Amino acid sequence: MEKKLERLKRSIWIFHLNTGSCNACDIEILDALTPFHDAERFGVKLVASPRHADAILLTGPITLESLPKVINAIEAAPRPRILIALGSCACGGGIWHDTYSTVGGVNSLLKILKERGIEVDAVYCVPGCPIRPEALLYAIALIKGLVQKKVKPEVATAE
Amino acid sequence: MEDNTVYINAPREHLVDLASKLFNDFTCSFRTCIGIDERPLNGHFSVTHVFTDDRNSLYVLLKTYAEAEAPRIPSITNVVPAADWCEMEAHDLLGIEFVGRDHYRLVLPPEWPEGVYPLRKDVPYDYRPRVRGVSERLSMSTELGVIPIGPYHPALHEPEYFELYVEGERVVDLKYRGFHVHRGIEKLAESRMNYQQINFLAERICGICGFEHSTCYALAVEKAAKLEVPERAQYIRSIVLEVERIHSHLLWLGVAFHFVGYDAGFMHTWRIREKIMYLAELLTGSRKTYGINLVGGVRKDINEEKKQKTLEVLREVSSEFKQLVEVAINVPQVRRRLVGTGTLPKEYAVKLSVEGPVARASGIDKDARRDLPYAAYKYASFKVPVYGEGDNMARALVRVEEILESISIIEQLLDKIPKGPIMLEDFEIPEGRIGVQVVEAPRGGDVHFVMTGRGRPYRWRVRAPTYSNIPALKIMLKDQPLADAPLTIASIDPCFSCTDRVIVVRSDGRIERLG
Amino acid sequence: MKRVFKPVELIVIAGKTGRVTIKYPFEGPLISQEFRGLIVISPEKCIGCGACVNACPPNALEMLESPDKKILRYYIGRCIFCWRCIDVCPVGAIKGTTEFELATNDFLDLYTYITHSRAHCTCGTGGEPVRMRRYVIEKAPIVENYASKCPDCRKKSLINAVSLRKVGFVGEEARTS
Amino acid sequence: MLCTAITLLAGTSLPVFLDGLERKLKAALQSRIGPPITQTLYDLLKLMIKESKQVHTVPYIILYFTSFISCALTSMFLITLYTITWDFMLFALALSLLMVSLTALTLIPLLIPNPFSYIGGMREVVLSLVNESAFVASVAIYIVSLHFKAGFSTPSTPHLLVVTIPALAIMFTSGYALTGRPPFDIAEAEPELASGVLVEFSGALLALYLYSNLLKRFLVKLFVATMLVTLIAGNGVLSVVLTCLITITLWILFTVISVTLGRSRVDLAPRTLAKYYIGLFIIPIAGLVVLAYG
Repeated sequence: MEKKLERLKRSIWIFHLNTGSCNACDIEILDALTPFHDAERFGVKLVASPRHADAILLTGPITLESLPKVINAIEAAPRPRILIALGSCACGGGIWHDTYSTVGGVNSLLKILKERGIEVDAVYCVPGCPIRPEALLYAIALIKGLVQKKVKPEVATAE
Repeated sequence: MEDNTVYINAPREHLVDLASKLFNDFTCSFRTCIGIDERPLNGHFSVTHVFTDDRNSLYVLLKTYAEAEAPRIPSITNVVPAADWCEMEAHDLLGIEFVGRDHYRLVLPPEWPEGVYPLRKDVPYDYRPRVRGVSERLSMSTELGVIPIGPYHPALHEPEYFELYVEGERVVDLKYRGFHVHRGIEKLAESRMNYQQINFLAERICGICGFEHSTCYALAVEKAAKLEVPERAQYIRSIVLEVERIHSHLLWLGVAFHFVGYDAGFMHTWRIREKIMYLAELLTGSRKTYGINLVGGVRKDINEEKKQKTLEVLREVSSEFKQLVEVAINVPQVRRRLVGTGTLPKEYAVKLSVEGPVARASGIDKDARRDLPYAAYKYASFKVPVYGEGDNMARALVRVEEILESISIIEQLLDKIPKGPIMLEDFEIPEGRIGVQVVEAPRGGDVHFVMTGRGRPYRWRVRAPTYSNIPALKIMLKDQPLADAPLTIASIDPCFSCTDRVIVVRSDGRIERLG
Repeated sequence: MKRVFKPVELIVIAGKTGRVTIKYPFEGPLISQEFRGLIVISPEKCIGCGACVNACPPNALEMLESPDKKILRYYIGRCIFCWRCIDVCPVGAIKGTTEFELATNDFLDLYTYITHSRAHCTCGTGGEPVRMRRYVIEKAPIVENYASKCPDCRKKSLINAVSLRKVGFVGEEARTS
Repeated sequence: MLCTAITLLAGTSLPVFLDGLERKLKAALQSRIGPPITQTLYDLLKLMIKESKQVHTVPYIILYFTSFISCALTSMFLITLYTITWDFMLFALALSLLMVSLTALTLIPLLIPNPFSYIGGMREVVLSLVNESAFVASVAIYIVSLHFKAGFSTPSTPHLLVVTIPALAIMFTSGYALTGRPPFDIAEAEPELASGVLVEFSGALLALYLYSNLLKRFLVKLFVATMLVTLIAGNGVLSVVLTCLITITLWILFTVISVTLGRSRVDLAPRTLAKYYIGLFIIPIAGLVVLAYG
């Protein structure tokens, strides 16, 4: 599977799932394809069917309503498949993290996927509210190994 | 009767007559209705119908009380068809029964337990309905007659579900099942947040018209608390609102071109739009104009340098945009697929009291910016484009003209923006006041109703324009070629994340292969 | 006839604009200085008062309590970058940046912790962070002998002080404090 | 033998890179950089290693694919041979093979149990019925117009005006339509179809389908180019090279056209095309009749 992931670096076809986001991230995804940013440089292509997808973009805190569809979509994507959580909603539930109709971010989704025995080969997380198009490009560059990741856990002690 | 709002306490037996008089005789436009659980206050439920008299710029609130146990209120759907959805919403969420109409589940899942009404105050904030992990699937036989669009579908960027019943290539009927994007906003606001935090929540109702929502909320609260917001803040609000309108309409045009397969048009429209996005970031610090609105003012000021930059960008955009539109509109396929498709006749438009460009394209001359002036619009002069055809082309042209109008509005406002503070210093918000505000979002009138409480609103009701535009789709799509369906659905510029604040509806019968 | 050849003008437009693409990440992004990006909390300045925690709409900033520690946790993966915390921070410990390159393949990268040790009350129960106490004292020196106590002890000593003045009786607690 | 190898090699590899070129060109016209010219190759290679979700009709689909590719390659080989020897029989064979292969490709989506794929497939059939017939007819008329006097000869002016030019015009349009570019990419690109005919394919199957489409595009253009070269009917090798060059130019030309247009609607496209064809066919046929018996 590792070797196969290597092959994905050349061309990444993305399938976009709005799991209850406010649209901002979804629009920025489209924006990343337009002339100023042009994600196609990296061989990125937005596909209409999960059957063609290499990477699945999740935007939104994953509402209870969309949960089954999301699971289906991920299951429908052929392996190797990458999961990219876009925006603060998808990463940590964002402002909705504790409302009654969301599962609160991709972490809980991953748990459910594990229960169902659906494997995902890599998971990336792109914070931002909304994400800039560049943030998506940066994530793709990260997948392609063009850049190093910047964030790291920090534990500081004040007295 | 307060400044521009008329409060009428309508007894139950006269409600229908009053509503029909307002709607049919005085031709007020119906905005929404709000069910409130006032038992902690006065031991009653209440339903408030919001009308606006656009010619005299008046808000008319019809308030009717119902007993705490078995609340019943006469339905006005027979005289005001547009009230259908919001009555059902009140029925689902507060258990208010509307006499004289058939009840059906609109927003609650079919398997939601009977007698549990989430927006009642005695229902705990963290009440969770049972999660069903699997969704139903269509059998092969029905698939061929029914074309499911959504929930995850290239024709929609949001999870919504349309069932198009087709004969060959013609659509004969449409079924809409929505409310996937429900995130429990109203309950969240009424139980966790405080007045200032809700601004940031309101923005995130929708990523395109977010600033409209937060402005609408802030204005409603300010109206309820009778706050005098500094002029400069109001100007800045209007300016950002118009910036948002421009980028939203450009976005729509781009997507429309994409749907008719004119990808070059899509790319170039969005190339122009990118400049506006940069502008939005310059003015608000976020590409989606998030995070500068607060109750009592705004957080970011516009200095001279920014002002110059803005004017310069706007000049470029307007010239480039005119040139591009002239080219794009003349592409034969674009013409053939926009002209005469998805027509919405005026009488239906009036009956459903649709909003925004959809209404203006069907010959209804209404625009909250002019009719119910708010923020700083009374200082700007602009014309409201109105077309009679009611087809997709008309809707597109309305938006094109509005972009140019918005540009001129911004230039006017920047020209005469007054000096002064941008934020009200210290103020408190009294309890039990009511504020209702309509803001003209890119998609139409945005209605926020706030009833103030201690530290947070007692009741906060949001009605997004798409909410009243979706029922019109049935008429637009009937007997249209299937190939035009996505374009027509898109032509109301649906914003489902706005519409679905309420409660999850389970939508069945989607094709599992689509994911 | 003119209309028929109008679409071809697209090529003219394209030619006029040329290539607008920015070669990010090899070039700088299309960003203005106004952009609200990642916030940076300086452990040197933070006094652990929790004002930011109260203001934060999505609870990205949280205060984790333990008997002798108060830990301020910042979870980037939930932050909406509204910068309200910067507005409310009394000591200006939070700085805003234009940083947006936060993509990662490990969720643990998104947490930032700032640990504050509590200043214990004489009665032994945990109190507010050491720094916060110092801050309060230098802002309002009068309360010095009260600031070092937990709320209950504060109440008690107050009562005692009052009763002392009233009936001249000095209670146990008053002497011990 | 060498000739065979070269043709097949060029014929199988060229389409991939030409598609890369097309994408680059599109990007340039949309004022962006676009993918590297080898992108299509990368995509296909990646798809080969992807897991492919099976549909139960896969065996038949494979069968159709093999039949298509074999027919296509053979026809390609024959047509090249024809440009060297100018033997009319070869040409006739190549043409018939082309038609067979196109039909095979058109029918594949109908094998897939999915409404989107089905609708897309039906649309494809509707379109290709109109276009294939027009293509064959125009080619036939064109050849006849050249064969009018015994042996190949550049036709006299009346021929050129009345018969050859209209026939060429039809050939171009139908050829363009057969390559499934906007405004005729109805089968897969319409948004409500969720990438219609492709919806169910994944992994290697998808790669196969995409590649077959590229091959088809190349083949059709090759035919049009050959027809043009036939006008000169020069010596073998030269004309082969010439054909290749013309094919590439055609590819670029078609790309530019496709960028400036939108997508037609499924019920409009065949109607418009049919009108156009009938209108144009009357001229050469009438012309032939007149020139024959007048």
